[in-house]
Amino acid sequence: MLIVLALLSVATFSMLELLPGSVVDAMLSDNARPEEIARLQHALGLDLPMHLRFLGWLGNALQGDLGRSPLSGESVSAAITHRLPVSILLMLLAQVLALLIALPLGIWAGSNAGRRVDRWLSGGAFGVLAVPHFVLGLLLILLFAIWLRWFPATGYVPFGAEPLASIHSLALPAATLALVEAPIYLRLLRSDIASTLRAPYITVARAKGLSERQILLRHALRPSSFSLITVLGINVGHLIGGAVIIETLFALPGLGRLLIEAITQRDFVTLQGLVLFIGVAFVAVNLVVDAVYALLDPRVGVRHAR
Amino acid sequence: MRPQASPAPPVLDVRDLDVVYALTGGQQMRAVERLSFAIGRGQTLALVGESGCGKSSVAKAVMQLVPTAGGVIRLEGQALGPLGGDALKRLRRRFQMIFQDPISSLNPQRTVRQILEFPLKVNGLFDKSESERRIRATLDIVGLDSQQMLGRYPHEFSGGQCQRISIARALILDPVLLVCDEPVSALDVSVRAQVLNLLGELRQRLGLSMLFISHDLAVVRNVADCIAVMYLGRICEAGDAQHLLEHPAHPYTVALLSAVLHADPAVPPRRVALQGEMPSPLSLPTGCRFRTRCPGAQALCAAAEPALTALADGRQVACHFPYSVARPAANASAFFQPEDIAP
Amino acid sequence: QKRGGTLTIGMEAEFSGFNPAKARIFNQNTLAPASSVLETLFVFEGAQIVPRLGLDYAEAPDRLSATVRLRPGVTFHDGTPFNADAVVAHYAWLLAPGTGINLSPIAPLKTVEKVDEMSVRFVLRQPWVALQSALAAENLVNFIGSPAALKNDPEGFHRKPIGTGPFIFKEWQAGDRIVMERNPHYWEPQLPYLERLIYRVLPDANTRYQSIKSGQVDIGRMDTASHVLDARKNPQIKVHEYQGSGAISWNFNAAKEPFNDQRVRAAVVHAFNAKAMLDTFFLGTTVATTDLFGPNSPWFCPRLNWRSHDLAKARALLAEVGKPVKFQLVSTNTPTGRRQAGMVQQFAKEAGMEVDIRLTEQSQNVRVGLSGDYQMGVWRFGDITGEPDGALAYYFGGENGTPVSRHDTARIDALLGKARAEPDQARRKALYCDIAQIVSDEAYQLIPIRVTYYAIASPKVRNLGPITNSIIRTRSVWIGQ
Amino acid sequence: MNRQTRLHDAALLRVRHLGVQFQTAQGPLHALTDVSLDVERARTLAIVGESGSGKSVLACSILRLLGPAAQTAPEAQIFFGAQDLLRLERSAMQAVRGRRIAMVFQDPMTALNPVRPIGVQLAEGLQLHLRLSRQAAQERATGLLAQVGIGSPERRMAQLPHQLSGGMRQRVVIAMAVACEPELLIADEPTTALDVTVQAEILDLLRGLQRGRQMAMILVTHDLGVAAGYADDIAVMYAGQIVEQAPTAALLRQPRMPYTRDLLRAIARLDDPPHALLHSIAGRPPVVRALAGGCRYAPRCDRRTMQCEAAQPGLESVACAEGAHWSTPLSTGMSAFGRPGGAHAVRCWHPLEIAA
Amino acid sequence: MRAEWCAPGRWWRGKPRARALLRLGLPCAWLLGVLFLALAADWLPLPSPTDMDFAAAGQGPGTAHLLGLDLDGRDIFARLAHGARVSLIVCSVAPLIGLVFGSALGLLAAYYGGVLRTAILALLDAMLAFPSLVFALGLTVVLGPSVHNVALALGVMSIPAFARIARANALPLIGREFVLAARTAGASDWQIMLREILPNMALSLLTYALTITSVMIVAEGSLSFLGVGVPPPTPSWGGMIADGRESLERVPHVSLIPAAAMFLTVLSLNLLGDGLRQRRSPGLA
Ligand SMILES: Nc1ncnc2c1ncn2[C@@H]1O[C@H](COP(=O)(O)OP(=O)(O)OP(=O)(O)O)[C@@H](O)[C@H]1O
Ligand SMILES: Nc1ncnc2c1ncn2[C@@H]1O[C@H](COP(=O)(O)OP(=O)(O)OP(=O)(O)O)[C@@H](O)[C@H]1O
Ligand SMILES: [Mg+2]
Ligand SMILES: [Mg+2]
Repeated sequence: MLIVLALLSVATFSMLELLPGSVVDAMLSDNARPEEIARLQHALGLDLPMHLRFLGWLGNALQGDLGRSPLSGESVSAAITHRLPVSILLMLLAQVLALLIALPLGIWAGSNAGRRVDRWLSGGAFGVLAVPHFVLGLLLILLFAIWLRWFPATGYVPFGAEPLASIHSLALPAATLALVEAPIYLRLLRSDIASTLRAPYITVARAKGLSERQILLRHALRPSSFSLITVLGINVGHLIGGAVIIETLFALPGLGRLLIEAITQRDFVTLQGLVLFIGVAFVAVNLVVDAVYALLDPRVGVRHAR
Repeated sequence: MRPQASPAPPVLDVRDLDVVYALTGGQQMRAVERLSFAIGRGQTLALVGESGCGKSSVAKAVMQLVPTAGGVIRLEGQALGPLGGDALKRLRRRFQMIFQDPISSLNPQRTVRQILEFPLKVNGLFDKSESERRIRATLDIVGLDSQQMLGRYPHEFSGGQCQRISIARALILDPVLLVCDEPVSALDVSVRAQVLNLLGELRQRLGLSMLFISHDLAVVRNVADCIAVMYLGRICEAGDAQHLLEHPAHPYTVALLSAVLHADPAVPPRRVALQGEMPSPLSLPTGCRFRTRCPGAQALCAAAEPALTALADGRQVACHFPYSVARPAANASAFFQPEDIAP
Repeated sequence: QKRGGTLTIGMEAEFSGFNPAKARIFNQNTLAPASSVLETLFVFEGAQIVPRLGLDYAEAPDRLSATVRLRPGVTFHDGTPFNADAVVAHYAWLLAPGTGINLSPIAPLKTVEKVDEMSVRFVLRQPWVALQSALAAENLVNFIGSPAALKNDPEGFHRKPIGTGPFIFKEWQAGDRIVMERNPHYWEPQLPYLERLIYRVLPDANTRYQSIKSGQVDIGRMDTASHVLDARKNPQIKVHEYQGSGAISWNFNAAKEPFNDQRVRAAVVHAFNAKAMLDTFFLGTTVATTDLFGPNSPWFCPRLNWRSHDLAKARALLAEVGKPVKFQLVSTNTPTGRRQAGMVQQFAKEAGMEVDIRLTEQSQNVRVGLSGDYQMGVWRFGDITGEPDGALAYYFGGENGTPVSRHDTARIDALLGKARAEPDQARRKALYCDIAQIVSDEAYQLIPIRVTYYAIASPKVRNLGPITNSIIRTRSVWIGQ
Repeated sequence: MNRQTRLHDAALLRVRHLGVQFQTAQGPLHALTDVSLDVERARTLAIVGESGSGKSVLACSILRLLGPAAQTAPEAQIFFGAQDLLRLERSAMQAVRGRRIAMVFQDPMTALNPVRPIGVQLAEGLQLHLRLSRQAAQERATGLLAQVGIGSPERRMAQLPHQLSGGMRQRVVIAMAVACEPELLIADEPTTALDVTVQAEILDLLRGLQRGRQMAMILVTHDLGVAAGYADDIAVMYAGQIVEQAPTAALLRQPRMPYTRDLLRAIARLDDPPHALLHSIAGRPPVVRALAGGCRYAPRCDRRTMQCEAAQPGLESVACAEGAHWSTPLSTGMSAFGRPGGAHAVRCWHPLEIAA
Repeated sequence: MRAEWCAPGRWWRGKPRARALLRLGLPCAWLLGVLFLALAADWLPLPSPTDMDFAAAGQGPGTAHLLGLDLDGRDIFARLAHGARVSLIVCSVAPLIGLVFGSALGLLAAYYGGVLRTAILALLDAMLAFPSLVFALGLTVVLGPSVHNVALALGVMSIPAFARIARANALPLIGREFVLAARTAGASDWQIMLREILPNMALSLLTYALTITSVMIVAEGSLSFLGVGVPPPTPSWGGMIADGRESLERVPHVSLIPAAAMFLTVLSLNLLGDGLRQRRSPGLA
């Protein structure tokens, strides 16, 4: 885990070194002069050699100080804590929605593998999968925000203030994400259920006289959920770092937007801190996923290909 | 007992073999412990024992597929352990292995011709026309029709045919030693007979030595010259096949024999029931490792582990209270090293 | 009943902060919220300069200084009184050496002295008729913030400016929103009407438009033609527009091949089919340029010989040049930047020139311009509200360093110097028109199309002043039913 | 065993003309053809045959556990008591499964759900069929574990399958099968995956349970040794058909079908001399794609004639080894099984002669 | 012989051939069509994809221009054809990069233990944890936006997924006896990996590559949407959708036609991949 984080921060740092331009460009006025550039660079410590800057940054990061954005003057950790709730809430809503769609349909399709239901569901899943999410989001906005006016097109109401309004404000972006991910979950669950249903112990359960429904829910679902959980874990890990396109489309102040702004403005302090945070979050989520595996599959020593 | 007084060293000579597996979590498991045996030219040694007692581990250690934790393995006098990389690779053609699952041991993506060519290519013996001849000849030996076989894929064949192909693959390199890890366990009775007959024929025709692993005593009886019975990583009894089967001395061997079912209702089952389950190799019982299941276990058994000692008839038994030997062996086995035999 | 209510304004980009030492002083996007919190001494209302924190302006006879009387009874939001000390401190801080603050809008200013408790004197290095106009320009240099706050906590001021304005800055959630609340002690008693202001960052034009349409946002700047057209058809939405002297512009790097040749520059200008772009890109929402300043500006020069689309002339000029012309166009990677670049490419192709396109990010565009690492680049020509001196010096003069187009500035500098000391407005205007003529003749820049600033708002938004310089001003806005 | 009481009972399970075909990518595959057999209370019928001969399909089709790719011949009947299982409603079939007919599968490694404690899996059937409370079911399950010879059953209840050895797992599977005291137990190769020593224990266990409960049992195996030791009657299957069936002693001592004889000869015996040449059967069993044709064993049979290749023999009763005892062909209805001395039926045009 | 075989209550529904044709034939036909357009775009009598007809900008589908003109008056059909080339390059090069490097890493991590495996797994985890968009943006900014750099960025991003699949497929194969057999024949690690293991996982990897291909087309669109896709005037489907979306209500066809093309292509690829997965011959592991 530590190796992963170390690799991550070195990778970020060196990638940022390669990016042309620096935050100074974004800070300075249009008619800045070379002396000003030099002065600002010095003030920000950008003229130090790379390894010194990296070590300095690392030292601070280890003490929990991710630095302060030279642009907005906001400390990176504050920026992250401001935006994290949005990303997390969006992620949670989207995953819950996606699972609400994918679980029943996946079970249904998986237990009817090869039949008409399955073919239609799979076809439908592929159909949804084939729509790029920016198009999907746009269609949802047109339909639900402009024509039907059921949900707001953009914006975010903080959860702490009004939980319901907050969820309402995130409904469309969450639905877009969910629609993008549900087909993937559905396909995974479908094929795992279908193959689990071929396992001998399912025949044993049938021979015991259990009904198909009992078999599906008691015997087949749990052993079939591993790939789903792996992918769910990866998605959750990624979404904690924000859903860039969805956040852009729906103007949500999540980490994804912070990320993309930090890149375009060459705000390397923020970017570096953010990538590190996302890496830690990803690793943490995967630890949780491992724990969930252990819960679902108590066999010791069984390692799932993560 | 002396080995048959011949100057040539035994084909395979295993001394004090230890195989240790590192388990996840830093634990170590001794799958094979201080195991010694030797196989002379043209001779077949059968290794029998319960599932998980370490038979395959021995085979793999002999084949240098798992690292050995101790002991020496000599092939025709040459120690394999110290040989590294290329030297070992060159020597590999002298000993070959046949696996239990005939289908799984053939690469499903390769034709029979590719499967048989591969060992030649790897060993730099490949030569277009010569190899073709050799492949056909080998297929002939294992009783397959080369005309029809060569271009086809393994999944088009039955289990027996697949097992013949894998025997052919082993034979194509002209080995002196064939290690067979349960080569017939996965086969049907009718096919099993074909393969056993084939192995017997090869032994006679090519003078092959074999390490034959099985848990089926009837099969072992058919192929083996001598037998080593393993229990939990150690040999508990070893000796001449016929003698051992007729007059088992170790209670475990007795139990094993009594469990054989006869396809003849006239033979009454005379089972010696073993108690309990095989203990975990990770936490062996004190003293004799068989005592937890032994019907005749006594206080001494829990206190001291019996050494593998030779009985009067030349058989070796690791038991404090072996069954009495009814009559002396006519031709006592001589494949066990003198060192192992207590005076 | 005008009082009360919340106004939500959709902004085009994240704010860059409010401390002039750390931020871009001209960033319109930042200036909009700044103008609700901070105030200048004077301000333009249309073309008229009106007093704000200053009461009146008296120029000394030698025109080397001017005295400004200050508005009494004003306090900053943090309680600091607004007086001569505050103004002097503000300018002393700005003018101190080594701050790195971009002082070009007030370049001729030497010092500011306290005359008495409520008046200050601006001392100049050279006669400058445009001083009052310069002080009335809304930019971070002229906004007077609480000197105590600026000095004690410049970082805090950057994130949370403290001024005298109608609204008190509450918080800035980077990348999301700025929230302000009514200043109950504002010096103009009935103002402001609004209780609360929210500036939301909605960079994606489409998202911004949809937010206005669906009512999450009350007002926002829009410049995408299709949105403006759509909004015009929509009875739920009101379209506010203002046309000043702002223009779409591209500049040529006169220091590099092939644009060191005036004929090539002129050829590109003539190749540019403004009508086509107006029809397809702007869909008739704006007009072509006929001079530098625009028909609504007091500086409009009606009799200028302004280069415009003339394919024959472009081809003739290219024939004269004799060799094939090929160049790279640097554009921003926004949808607008990409589309416009594609069109320029097409225009050049029609005239027989070959163009390839390099896209950069918006923030890099400045660096590209400054470093001179380009042949033709996207620039912009801002709205000139008052005296054009500062803007012209910046775009075409050489006194504050080489202009981006890197042309020979001698003639223009001379004219600018003359105009600066010329008190008569009509004659000044003639001088500026001369400059405009030179710009067109020499084709330093391609300035083909005026910008019309649009704001799209819910009809509830009342009393919105002109959106000069694309700033939505909130001081006197109220929300109707 | 009391043969007198059974004498007049109708057989518990009567399978008639059972045919099963699979739709495969290469076309239909006839896994079973015209299989008829009877199983009586408290008796064990062993079904032996080579791999792929249709033993498992037969076992599964009794409980209707074959997947959707399988189709049953329309004229097939499987009478269990008075019910035709093939024509039962789904829910009625579910009530039969596990309650009246139970099954033990070949591989104890895969027959248990790897992620559920064995106690739960054991109690499941009890709760379902006997409507026991959770508590009662758990207690009953613990008792069952003890009955099948698992030490400290309370502790084992909470364990997962992977924590048990193969032999123990098979015991759990057996406990699961006999939990609701079924009338018929179908054991599909219950010991093939196990060790020799364990195999005998498991078979003994099964026999003990069967006797205790007067269960009928179908023991599917490919090991004639197992059949010899534990079955009352044996049916030999070849390529989807029953080719010979008889009481154990009669069949093993005096096989009438050449295939059975060849099979018996191919077995290595402990009392054979070392390196003895075993009899092997050349060729391999056919994959039955079409129903027409002659005797399915004909291509490998050393006694084949023109007739064998032309027409298929029916399963006819023949003289029993112990005494000449003729009976009506099975296909006409009444069972000839269970009589003293038993009946011997064989599907062969030229049955082997009875040795003198 | 017997005519009606059936399970009680169930009748066989007839040959699945027609349905298979529909499921595999149509996608194949569409993909071949797209491929043909992309390859032959230069030689077909199509209008130039970059020439702007300002007078007719935004014209809907009609006889003069089959699929209409875009906002700048460029022929949409011609742009689709040329844009297919970008999509084609991106969706063939990117999975190829992922396939080659991902399988290599996955195979190595499965085959070898110890430090190498730990290192590879850490590297893959780090790649997975690195926000993919930052990477794509960074790469296209550093190397400049071009078709090849977009493909490179997307390809590198797909490496971890391929590596996982490769490892998951290789792990059981490595324990298979034919691998041991090759070892006993004296084969080197390389020979075993390349000759014995790789061919046996090829099918699953290729099937996955087909699925990933469709993901790549969409991903290219997303990059265009964020402004770091292929630079103008080269048309790309994602760019075309993004360009037209502001005028979605005014001239919907400008965005919807390329969106439909992308939809059909992605759908076809998915259906094809699914079809292949199901058709796997039973003899192959
Ligand atoms: N790679 C390995 N890592 C850890 N433990 C192993 C490994 N291979 C085998 N073992 C363990 O070593 C012991 C001996 O295994 P081995 O395969 O040699 O037994 P066997 O006698 O061949 O059994 P079987 O009859 O089931 O094939 C077993 O307990 C097994 O679990
Ligand atoms: N689901 C299925 N689809 C297609 N064919 C099947 C299916 N199940 C079984 N078969 C075929 O039916 C025939 C009989 O199979 P069955 O499993 O009954 O054999 P078996 O006698 O139990 O063999 P084994 O000893 O290997 O278990 C075989 O040819 C097999 O290929
Ligand atoms: Mg083994
Ligand atoms: Mg079976």
